[in-house]
Amino acid sequence: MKYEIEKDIMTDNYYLNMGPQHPSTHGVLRLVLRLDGETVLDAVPDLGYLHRGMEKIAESRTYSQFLPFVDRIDYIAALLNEHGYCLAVEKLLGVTVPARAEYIRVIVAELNRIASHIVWYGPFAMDLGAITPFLYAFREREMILDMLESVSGQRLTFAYMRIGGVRQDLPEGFIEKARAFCKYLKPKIDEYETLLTENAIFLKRTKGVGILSGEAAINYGCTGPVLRGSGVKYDIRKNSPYSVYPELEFDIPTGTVGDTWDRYKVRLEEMRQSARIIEQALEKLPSGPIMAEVPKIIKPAPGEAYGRAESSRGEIGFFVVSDGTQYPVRLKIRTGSFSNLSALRDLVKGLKIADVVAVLGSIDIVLGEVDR
Amino acid sequence: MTLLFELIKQLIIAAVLLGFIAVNAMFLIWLERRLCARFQVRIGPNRVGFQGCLQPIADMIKLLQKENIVPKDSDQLIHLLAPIVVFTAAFMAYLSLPFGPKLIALDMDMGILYIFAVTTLSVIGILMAGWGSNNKYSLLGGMRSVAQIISYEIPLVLSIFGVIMLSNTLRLPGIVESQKGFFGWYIFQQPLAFVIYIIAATAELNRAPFDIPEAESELTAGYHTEYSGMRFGIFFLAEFTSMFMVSALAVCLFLGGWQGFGILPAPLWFIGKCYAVIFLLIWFRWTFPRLRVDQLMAFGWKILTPLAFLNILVTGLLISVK
Amino acid sequence: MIKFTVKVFKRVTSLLEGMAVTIKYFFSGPVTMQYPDKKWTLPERARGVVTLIIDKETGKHRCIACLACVRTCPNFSLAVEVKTDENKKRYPGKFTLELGKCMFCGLCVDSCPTKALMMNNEYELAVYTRKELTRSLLP
Amino acid sequence: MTDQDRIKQLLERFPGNSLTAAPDNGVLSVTIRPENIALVCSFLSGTLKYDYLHFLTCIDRTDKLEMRYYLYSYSHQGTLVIKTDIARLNGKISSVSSIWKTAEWHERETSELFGVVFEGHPDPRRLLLDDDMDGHPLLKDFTHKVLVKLPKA
Repeated sequence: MKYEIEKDIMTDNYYLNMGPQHPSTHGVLRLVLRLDGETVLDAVPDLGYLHRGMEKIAESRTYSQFLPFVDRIDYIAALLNEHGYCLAVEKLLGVTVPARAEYIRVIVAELNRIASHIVWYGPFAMDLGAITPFLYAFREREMILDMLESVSGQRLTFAYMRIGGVRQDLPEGFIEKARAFCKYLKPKIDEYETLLTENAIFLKRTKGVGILSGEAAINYGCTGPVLRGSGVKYDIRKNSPYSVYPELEFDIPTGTVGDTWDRYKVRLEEMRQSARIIEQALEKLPSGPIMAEVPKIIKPAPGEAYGRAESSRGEIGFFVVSDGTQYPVRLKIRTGSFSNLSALRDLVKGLKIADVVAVLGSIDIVLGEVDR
Repeated sequence: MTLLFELIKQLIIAAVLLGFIAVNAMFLIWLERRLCARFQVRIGPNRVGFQGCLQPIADMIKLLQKENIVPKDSDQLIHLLAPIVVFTAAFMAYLSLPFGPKLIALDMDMGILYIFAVTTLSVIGILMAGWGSNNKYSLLGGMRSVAQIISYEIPLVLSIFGVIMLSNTLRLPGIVESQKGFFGWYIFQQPLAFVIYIIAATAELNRAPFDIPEAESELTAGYHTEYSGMRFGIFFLAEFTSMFMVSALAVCLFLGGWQGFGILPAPLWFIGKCYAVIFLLIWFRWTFPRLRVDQLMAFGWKILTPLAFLNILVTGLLISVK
Repeated sequence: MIKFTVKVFKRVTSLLEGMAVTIKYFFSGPVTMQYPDKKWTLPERARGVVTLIIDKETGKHRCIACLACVRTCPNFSLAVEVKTDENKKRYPGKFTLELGKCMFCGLCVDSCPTKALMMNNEYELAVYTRKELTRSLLP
Repeated sequence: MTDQDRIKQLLERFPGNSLTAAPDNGVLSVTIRPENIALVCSFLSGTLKYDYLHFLTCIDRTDKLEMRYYLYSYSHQGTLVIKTDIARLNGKISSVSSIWKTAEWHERETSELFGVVFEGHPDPRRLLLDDDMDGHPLLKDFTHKVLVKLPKA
């Protein structure tokens, strides 16, 4: 929507500070909006409020000591970060993880993906004014967190995966609970859909709002549901597969126009696919060791490796450079939210303030990932 | 002597009315929080008193002893007066509400006109609050609410015309008496008018899908962002007072006022129906997302107002044919 | 014209469907729990505060002050003061854990050669002063 | 169009010893001199269709800074790494944000963490750190009064 400013009456633009403390910036993001009335002329993000210097910390921690920190990069999808980090270090070490550990990793990672999408769905509905779906969604998330707590011992920052495998085997009774949960979840997601997807007000608020074309998404380096929402059929689990994903079939939902509604629909569809993956993985779970032979103090040969996994917010990649000692020389963390957020500035030009909230919610950023 | 007596009588009526409103608003606050909790599969306040019934009083005491923070270089006077204007507007409308056959504070022969005239005063209060708080978010909230209430006043009033044409009186008790028996209620003769009225009324209250003036997720709290302590309490009270008033009006016009089926006394029937309508308003609020400002205007002007005119036309034709 | 009315009809029914879902949950009971009255039973692996395993009968712990846990802690929140008793055996004089720094990651428990550490199910850790955050693990 | 053809095209396009390309385990790594980074990148993103820049970052090797550009192509699923070395103190390299928009933020972050100057960057403000923070934290010799030397375990 091209926006022209009529010049007859002398109106003045003003700056609004959608500051670090704002109910719908999903964390400490500061957006400086230049507004003409309600219409946004420019939105400049100001980052760094949650910059903890993860990459500097990594340089003074051994490879296994850095694992709990990896959970705190994207604290909503912690297991997906761990999966990416373990892949990178195992690629550097040349370690092959036993099959059972790989399947356990996929099961807990996909459970965490559903929980992460739920934490996106609840606040996204609340940003648009519908407060009740948040409570329904978090009822399901509690069940997932209880299951993951029985496996790893924690509810958010799990520190469950180790380089070369996982810390402990699945507790008994977990497999039945997980299978029952997947069956329980499917009708619940349909209910989420009846609440919002066809809702007249929701359609008006999201259809055609914040359109991101395929090329622009690639150019901005957007990955994950934001990229798939714009119609690009790319998922790391399918296009450059890792772990045991080739043995599991699931399809990749993509949007058509690339507006807020498409990104919403893609994520809901992904929750169903994750449930499907978990069910298959539970069937094919082999027995065997859960940890590869990894020396106590990990000293990889000098070299560098880039391992990446498909997190719920896009590609989370770890670029590890080692010089033979037990401390990495450099650990670059490439996160999905960082690049997805860079597209926001072009998306919201000409929209209303209420749309900025809707588009920001549909991009689903976590500030821990953006600022690292 | 009779002037003095008259004065005392009016004072007593006013005191009773204010007492009823305060108690009713307190109960409504508790009711809304409990029903909202039921909708959201949670428990809601149940600590203070039996099942949390003393919670509103606890809230009021908390608000009373809280400091009234006034932003630095804001307009102190306007900031102080805003909640008072909003509350008096909501409170004055109760004068001509018929709680029972004889139970009416002031039986004016154009009761409805008076109510609509008075309720629009709250817009000025909200605008004062928006401007007085010297905060961009409140100003935005204030501006939005002015636009919204003005553009929804028209369908609200137009939707009443059908009922007035049928009952050909502006006196509220008169309208109530003209609805004979259960099928005499105007909701059956004027279903479209009822729907338009309910939608426009929710917009008037800044509630449910139309709560853009105090949109929590965009404007933090809209026009009452900078209010704390008892000033915020008065805003809160005013919101629930006007909520009851709007549903009382709906009951009088469409649901046969105090006419019930005998066993219960008339006022209880009236208040019972009001709570049914209030349940509907609460149900709206906890289900629907929020409309955007421009969509809200478009909906109000392009859809509701033409529908209201259509309704008047059809009612006119039907009356002339009969 | 028909397409328009169908669209409007679909729009209105979508609103009503949404309301149907909420009223359905209105009549189903609450899912939440009164926290202080009823407490959640944690699964057996839950990682609470790091503590030394004290053997019931002998009341002794198995720690040999080898500092493996102090070395492996990512946040350096464990501190042990090593003492040697009469027959040259090392034992911890002071063993403090700084809860303010601890990340509850469990690396120390894994790295302990004599399995002397464990994480209990305690999760109510709020304290009033920063001093109370440093806990001594020894009885 | 396998990696070999792409290397051949690259070598034809950039004769002389300024460019060496070698595939190591599935990733085509290209080492070039920092001056012609912009030329090579526009060639790569144009004709060779590497349209997605994973990330670009810097490694502090105490005597020089090594730059890494990880590229990927959606059309032929090939990955490619560009390696260049630049001087350790205020090394200069031209910006590639005109080719890939995502580079804008990555370059701003690398410039404030490593002190690399990206010429031609549209908006070279700070991204993550405070404005009054001096020094570049990710350099090995960065010291700050708050930082305490950790006991090497």
